[in-house]
Amino acid sequence: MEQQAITDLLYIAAFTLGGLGFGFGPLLIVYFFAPRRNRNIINKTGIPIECGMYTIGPAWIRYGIVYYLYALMFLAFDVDVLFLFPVAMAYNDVQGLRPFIEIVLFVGILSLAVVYAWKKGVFKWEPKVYQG
Amino acid sequence: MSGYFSYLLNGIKSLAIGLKITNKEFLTRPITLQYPHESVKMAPRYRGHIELLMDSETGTHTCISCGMCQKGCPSNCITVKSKKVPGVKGKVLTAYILDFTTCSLCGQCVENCKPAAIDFSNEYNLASTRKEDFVFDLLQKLHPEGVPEPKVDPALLKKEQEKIEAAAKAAAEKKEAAAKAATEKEGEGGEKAEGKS
Amino acid sequence: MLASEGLPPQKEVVEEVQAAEEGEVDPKAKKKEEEKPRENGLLETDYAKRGFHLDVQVNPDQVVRSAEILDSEGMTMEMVTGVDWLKDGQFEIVYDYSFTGGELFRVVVRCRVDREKPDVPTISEVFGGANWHERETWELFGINFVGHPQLERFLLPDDCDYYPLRKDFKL
Amino acid sequence: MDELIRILSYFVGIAAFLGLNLAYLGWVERKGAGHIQRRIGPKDVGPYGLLQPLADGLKLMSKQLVVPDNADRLLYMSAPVLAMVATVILFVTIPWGENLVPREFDYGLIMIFAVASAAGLSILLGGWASGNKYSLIAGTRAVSQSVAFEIPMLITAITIVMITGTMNLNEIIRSQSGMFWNWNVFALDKSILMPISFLVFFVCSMAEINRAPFDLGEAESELVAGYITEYGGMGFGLFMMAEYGNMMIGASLTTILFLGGWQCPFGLFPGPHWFLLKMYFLIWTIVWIRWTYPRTTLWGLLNLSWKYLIPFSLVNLLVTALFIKVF
Amino acid sequence: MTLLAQSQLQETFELNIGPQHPATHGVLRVKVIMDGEYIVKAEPVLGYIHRMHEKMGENRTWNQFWPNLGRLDYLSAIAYNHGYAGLLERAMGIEVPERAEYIRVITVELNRLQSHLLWFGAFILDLGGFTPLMYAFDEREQILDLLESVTGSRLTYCYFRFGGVYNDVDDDFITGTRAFIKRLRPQIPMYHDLVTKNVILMERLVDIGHISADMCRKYGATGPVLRGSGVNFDIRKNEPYSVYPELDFDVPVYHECDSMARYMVRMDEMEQSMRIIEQALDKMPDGPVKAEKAPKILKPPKGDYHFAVEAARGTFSMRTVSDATNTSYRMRLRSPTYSNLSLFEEASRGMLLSDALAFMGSLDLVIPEMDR
Amino acid sequence: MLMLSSQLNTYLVIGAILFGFGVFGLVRRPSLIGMLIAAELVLCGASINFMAFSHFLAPDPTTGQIITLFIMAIAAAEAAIAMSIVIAVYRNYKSIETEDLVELNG
Amino acid sequence: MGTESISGIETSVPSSIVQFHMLDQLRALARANSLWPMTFGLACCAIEMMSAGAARFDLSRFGAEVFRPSPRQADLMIVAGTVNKKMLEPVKILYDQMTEPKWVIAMGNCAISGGPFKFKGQYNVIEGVDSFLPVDVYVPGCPPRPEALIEGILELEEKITGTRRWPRVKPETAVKG
Amino acid sequence: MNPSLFSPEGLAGLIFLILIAVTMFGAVVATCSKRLIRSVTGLAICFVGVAGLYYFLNSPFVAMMQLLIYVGAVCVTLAFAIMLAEPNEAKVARKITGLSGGLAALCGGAMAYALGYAAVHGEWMAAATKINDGSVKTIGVNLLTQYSMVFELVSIVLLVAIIGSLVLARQGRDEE
Ligand code: SF4
Ligand code: SF4
Ligand code: SF4
Repeated sequence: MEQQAITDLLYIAAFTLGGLGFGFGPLLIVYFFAPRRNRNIINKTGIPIECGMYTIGPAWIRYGIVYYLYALMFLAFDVDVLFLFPVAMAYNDVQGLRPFIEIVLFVGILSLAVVYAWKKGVFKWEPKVYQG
Repeated sequence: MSGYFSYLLNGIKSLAIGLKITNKEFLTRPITLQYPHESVKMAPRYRGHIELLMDSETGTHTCISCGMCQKGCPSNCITVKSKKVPGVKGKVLTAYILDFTTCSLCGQCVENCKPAAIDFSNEYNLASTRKEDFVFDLLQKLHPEGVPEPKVDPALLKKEQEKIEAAAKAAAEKKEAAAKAATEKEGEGGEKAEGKS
Repeated sequence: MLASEGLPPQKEVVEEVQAAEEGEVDPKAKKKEEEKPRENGLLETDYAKRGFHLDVQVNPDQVVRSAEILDSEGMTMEMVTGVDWLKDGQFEIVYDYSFTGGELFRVVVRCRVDREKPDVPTISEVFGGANWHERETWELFGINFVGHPQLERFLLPDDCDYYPLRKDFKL
Repeated sequence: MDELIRILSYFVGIAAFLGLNLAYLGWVERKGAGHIQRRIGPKDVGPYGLLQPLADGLKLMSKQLVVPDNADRLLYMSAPVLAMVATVILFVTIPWGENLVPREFDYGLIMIFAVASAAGLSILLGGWASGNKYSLIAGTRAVSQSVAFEIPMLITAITIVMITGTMNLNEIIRSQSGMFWNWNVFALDKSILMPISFLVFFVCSMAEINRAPFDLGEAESELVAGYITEYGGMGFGLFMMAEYGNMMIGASLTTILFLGGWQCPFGLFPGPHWFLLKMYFLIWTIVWIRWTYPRTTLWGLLNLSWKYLIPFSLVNLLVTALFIKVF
Repeated sequence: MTLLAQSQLQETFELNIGPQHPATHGVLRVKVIMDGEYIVKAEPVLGYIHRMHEKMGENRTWNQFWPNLGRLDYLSAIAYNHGYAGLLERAMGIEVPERAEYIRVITVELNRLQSHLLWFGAFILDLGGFTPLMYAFDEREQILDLLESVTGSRLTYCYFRFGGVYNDVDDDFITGTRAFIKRLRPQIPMYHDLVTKNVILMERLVDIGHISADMCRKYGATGPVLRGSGVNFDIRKNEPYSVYPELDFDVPVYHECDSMARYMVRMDEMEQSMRIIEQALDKMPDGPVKAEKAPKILKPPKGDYHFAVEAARGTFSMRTVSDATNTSYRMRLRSPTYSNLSLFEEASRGMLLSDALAFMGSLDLVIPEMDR
Repeated sequence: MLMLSSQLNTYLVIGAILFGFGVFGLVRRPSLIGMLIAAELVLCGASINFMAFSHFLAPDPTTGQIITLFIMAIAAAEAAIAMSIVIAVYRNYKSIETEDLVELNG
Repeated sequence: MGTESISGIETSVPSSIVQFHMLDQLRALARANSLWPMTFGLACCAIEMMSAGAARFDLSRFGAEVFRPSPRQADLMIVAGTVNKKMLEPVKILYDQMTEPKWVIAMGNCAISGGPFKFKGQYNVIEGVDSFLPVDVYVPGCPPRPEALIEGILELEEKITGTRRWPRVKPETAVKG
Repeated sequence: MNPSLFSPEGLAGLIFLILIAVTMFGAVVATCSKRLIRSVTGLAICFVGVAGLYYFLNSPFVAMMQLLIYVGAVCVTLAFAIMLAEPNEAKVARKITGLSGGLAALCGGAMAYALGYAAVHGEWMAAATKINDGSVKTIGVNLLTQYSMVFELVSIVLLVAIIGSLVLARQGRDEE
């Protein structure tokens, strides 16, 4: 490894350590300074907060299909986009219109995903009908 | 497509207007009234807890211990204690206990009071670590340095004494006639506390 | 138009509702206020004095029908409530209807049930809003609305077993 | 060895700066909110309420940390630390001045994105570990939101990389030297859509750090306190500090990419003061926006990203590519 | 698909919203069954602030019941006072002096203004905007000052009496009110600029929370909720009481049936209230403020009585059964939000959670009034 | 010890161990998502090898990097599809445990 | 009467590992100046609580405007309104869920004693939250003016730190002019 | 040559060791923890370590990508999937300790040993010269010229992946 890369690494490591200090330091202080006990009436300090009621059902619920769809799209998109980084760096170095065409193609294909999702109504959040 | 863009443009414009308004407010002076440093004067009709009014003529309250306030109060927070003092017309107020912690400031007591002896005070910033602090004896509040003795009207006193004497005389006559138990009757007209409801 | 559908005792009611709507004076209306629980029937009241125009007393089994009729007239259910007539040994269930579509017109429908067996059919099928009102009345008086989808504790804690608005209620 | 001393001194400097900022940004926010709302804001704790952050900090530090019964203890405790660590690491490559930079990384830009995206996980974990439905929902929301806005942000950043041909933040700033029309935000000669992409980037950075009006993760009126519902005392404090830290990062990044970093608008005396000026202006804007708008809904937000920002940034990318090749 | 089958297939879970929740403005609890972000069923649970008002009506004398009226709907307490005063005046046939009626109308409308202002602020707070609340409160404080100078209290007014009002207003109040109205007038367009036209708010309100007029009728919804559904119904117009017939005002009606319509109804109502106040101030005659002949001990004749007023949230009506004693035999209070909320369960089905909460805010709930 | 970073073998061994962990997880995990996680580990081990070879041995170090990038892309695509399948399976069978699926099928 | 009547609940904040006099003082000072109330409005008094936080009275001057919706982050529970039997359990749970240090202000007559709803034979109202919560400060009124709530918070600060930094205000009545 | 611990090289070596530890720790957590969400956390930790290793292999860009894609995207999506499929792992944690665990350990161990053996004992020949420095720019140039086909292909693959996964995930929902 080159000297420069090592120095970079040292900086990152130092700041990571520092970050850990920033994170754990206060918690350590809390350990020493905070009251040890909690005054309570019916010994319910630890129950999950649900507006003063007891939770109904398990706390770890099955949740988030819509977000999951977005996350899936994000996952693929993210990877796609990241390929553009090296291309963008080299964009000026490659002569001619070829890079432009490449990018247009790439982005074009990429946007098809958005178009598809749009068409398919992934972005639609309409009220649903539940019969009660 | 044009809807897409015009919606966007209008949206951005509305957001900009919002920012402009808050910016204007940011630059104007705050309206805060810094309470412990400065305070408002209470409106004359402000309803704090009730208090006995000082009558400038007599130097004390004008309550006649009629108990109307106590009867009319929806929350039963008033207790009027009075006693009969020789030489004073009517009953004399010995304690006017207000349990402010249940009062709803409805004004029934003030309305019911014929001689207008009570009114709302301007106490608006009560707070304490003990709740007993809010059971006031209004009489003591009116006269913090001691309740003055009721003014004795000599004429009335004389009349009363005469009455008592007459009663005593009658009683004595009766005593002669009847058994010893009658002597207790003389105590009548003495101390008599208004019962709590 | 509804008259033909109505049950015999209700027929009268129907006609009169319609008659009153049209502003005619009903000849059969009784004027006097009774000492005893009054008879079933229709009563035109003085709005200025009482705050409603028409006062109907029905049997418990006619409650739903009356609600349906009033519903078809476009009236709104305003509230349902109970009154405990302890000395008569009866509960009275009072339904307030009003007409919000135009000139205001208020109808009160009452019905009396026995205190021992306070069963009355629910009108929550007709007026969704009656659901809560009936539930509350059940809770505070113990009047049982037969067919109500959810007679559970509503305003009071789940574990309480008293009917606080009954006249003989003492904690 | 010199290098180690340099590291240490920079770290201490940054830590002090960061600490001060994290504390006083809260004060600025509260004070600013106060004045926007016709009131004064913190005032009686120290002169102008300046001791308020200290009081708050000390209070939080002396506040009990309760781990809920059915929380995942380990993850619950580590999530706020993780958030904080990610925030602190980000500061390693922010160029405050031409020479006032802890370390110039060649890949500084992408490193910021990388670490920030890792931080998103901490919110999810925090929300999940709390063992509370609100936290879980809010964590999911917050993450899917920052995830959704990462893409337009990345694409916009790619545009800048395309223009400048580097991912070194200091290089990017250097390429914007001169008068202010050389700043990327006004660089209409590089791409006609540049001001718009500045807006896109700024909005994204706001959404990325879950700031109002995009603060769905903490949507009080829906989910109590969002993913920090179960965090009391310092856990909450750490998340808050991380948020302010991220706010600084977001503002700095926008400054670097679009507003010429430490460049002076008139090409004179560049220096850290310009950087701070711009950064604080942006931070103030974020605060200002927070106290002006109602909160968006989740779908509004996701759709804003997918229907508006991503198409715009893609178009911008293409336009920029065209401009570079044609002009 | 039926609900049951769906819930087996989908990822549903139950969530408590309330009683201690920032969005419910008090201690309402909504038990929600959710399917992801969608609400399958939202069932309001009341009773967390049930305060036995109806029972107290049977225990207290007619006069002693006054303070309760101020605490039912503490945001438009004066309207409730009006309802009670009207009820017994109807039962006993008490004539109210005209000046008293004007004072009543002025105070009621001021009260309505402050209620709507507070609702406005709190509603935007629900939607996540904090600043409008502060502006609204600033405006509201002015009203409270005015009302305090007349009634003595800021919130839980106990100001009306049978046959009049507790005390007369003075000139300061009249000039103060005029000045205040002058001040508030330009504020409302400002609110529209800051809030109503804001695209985020539009997104959140337009076409959200649809309530049809028929649904309102079935559930007995009244007030701005009903008027937001396109029904022109206002007790002040349809069942005139007090001196409202002499005053010229419009009833704002919107036909969109969504949250925005309800919002706009209230905003427009503020303007109308200002109009009413101005006219009433102009028309207010001199004279006594309390009926001379009002009896001290009240014993309304046997029978039941009904009186309705338009409070800030809709029709507040009282029904009392008197047995000719000095207490009521049965006191029934019909609170508007009780009926308004009862349609929530049906209307919110299938909504997104955030929309449902915005919708709930647009119903303008005051929980203690609902629970009574 | 401190010079481990400049030896090819270190990386290869790490890659192998990760790979081993991946296989271990694949076999051991009862649920599909767990297996997916393990599969990611396997891919990761492979990528490390690629990178190491390209760094130490290949004449053109970019090749390895590009291939690793492709692996990432493919892995992401694979993960997306796999997870969707898992979800779809779950929705149909109410379980993500492999055994249950076998039972359901047979 | 007062807090002593609740068995098993002490009124002072439990101590920490590290204890020095100076430190305690500093800590108390910090706590007193950063009292974050919980968003917990019950009834009419809650509106006055909101008013106290609003522009005119501005609780934020004392650093107490940060209304936290989650009990874990709150220091101060302002019981603003009537607690009834159904609400009793939630209030207890919420109190338990708050993290130390925590304080309670009973705002309004209802919270202090049941207020206007206290009558013989009532069936639903808790007559005073001090029967189950260790109340630190009582603010009477129905509703108390926002100033009174501010006064209550200042009183609480005094209780925490032992000294009062603010002047006491004597009520004055405006003279009609 | 063994540099002193406090020279930059030495520290870097130390960091390398730490990274290996982190990677291994992450892998252990990912494979052995009972709760799936912890596995994801372990996976994330492992990826962070691997990213560090990439850094040591002189390709910081790939390291960053590793963070962005794996930690920032794959792990998040995995976590979402877990929430959707089996948030309550209690069901999953059952009778895995016994036979299957041993078998798994055997498999994994054998695999690792075989590969590791091959790696350590293999004859690897380093190329004499490097034709470029492997920087991002070169990667970009290569992507635009030599590998341009692949570049486009990636986007197509991902497009198909998006569409496919959307179709799959939405199956049985909305479209009945
Ligand atoms: S104001 Fe009302 S509640 Fe208070 S003491 Fe007087 S009568 Fe009683
Ligand atoms: S205060 Fe008035 S009403 Fe009460 S006892 Fe005295 S005189 Fe009678
Ligand atoms: S004390 Fe008075 S104002 Fe406060 S909640 Fe009770 S009744 Fe309402």
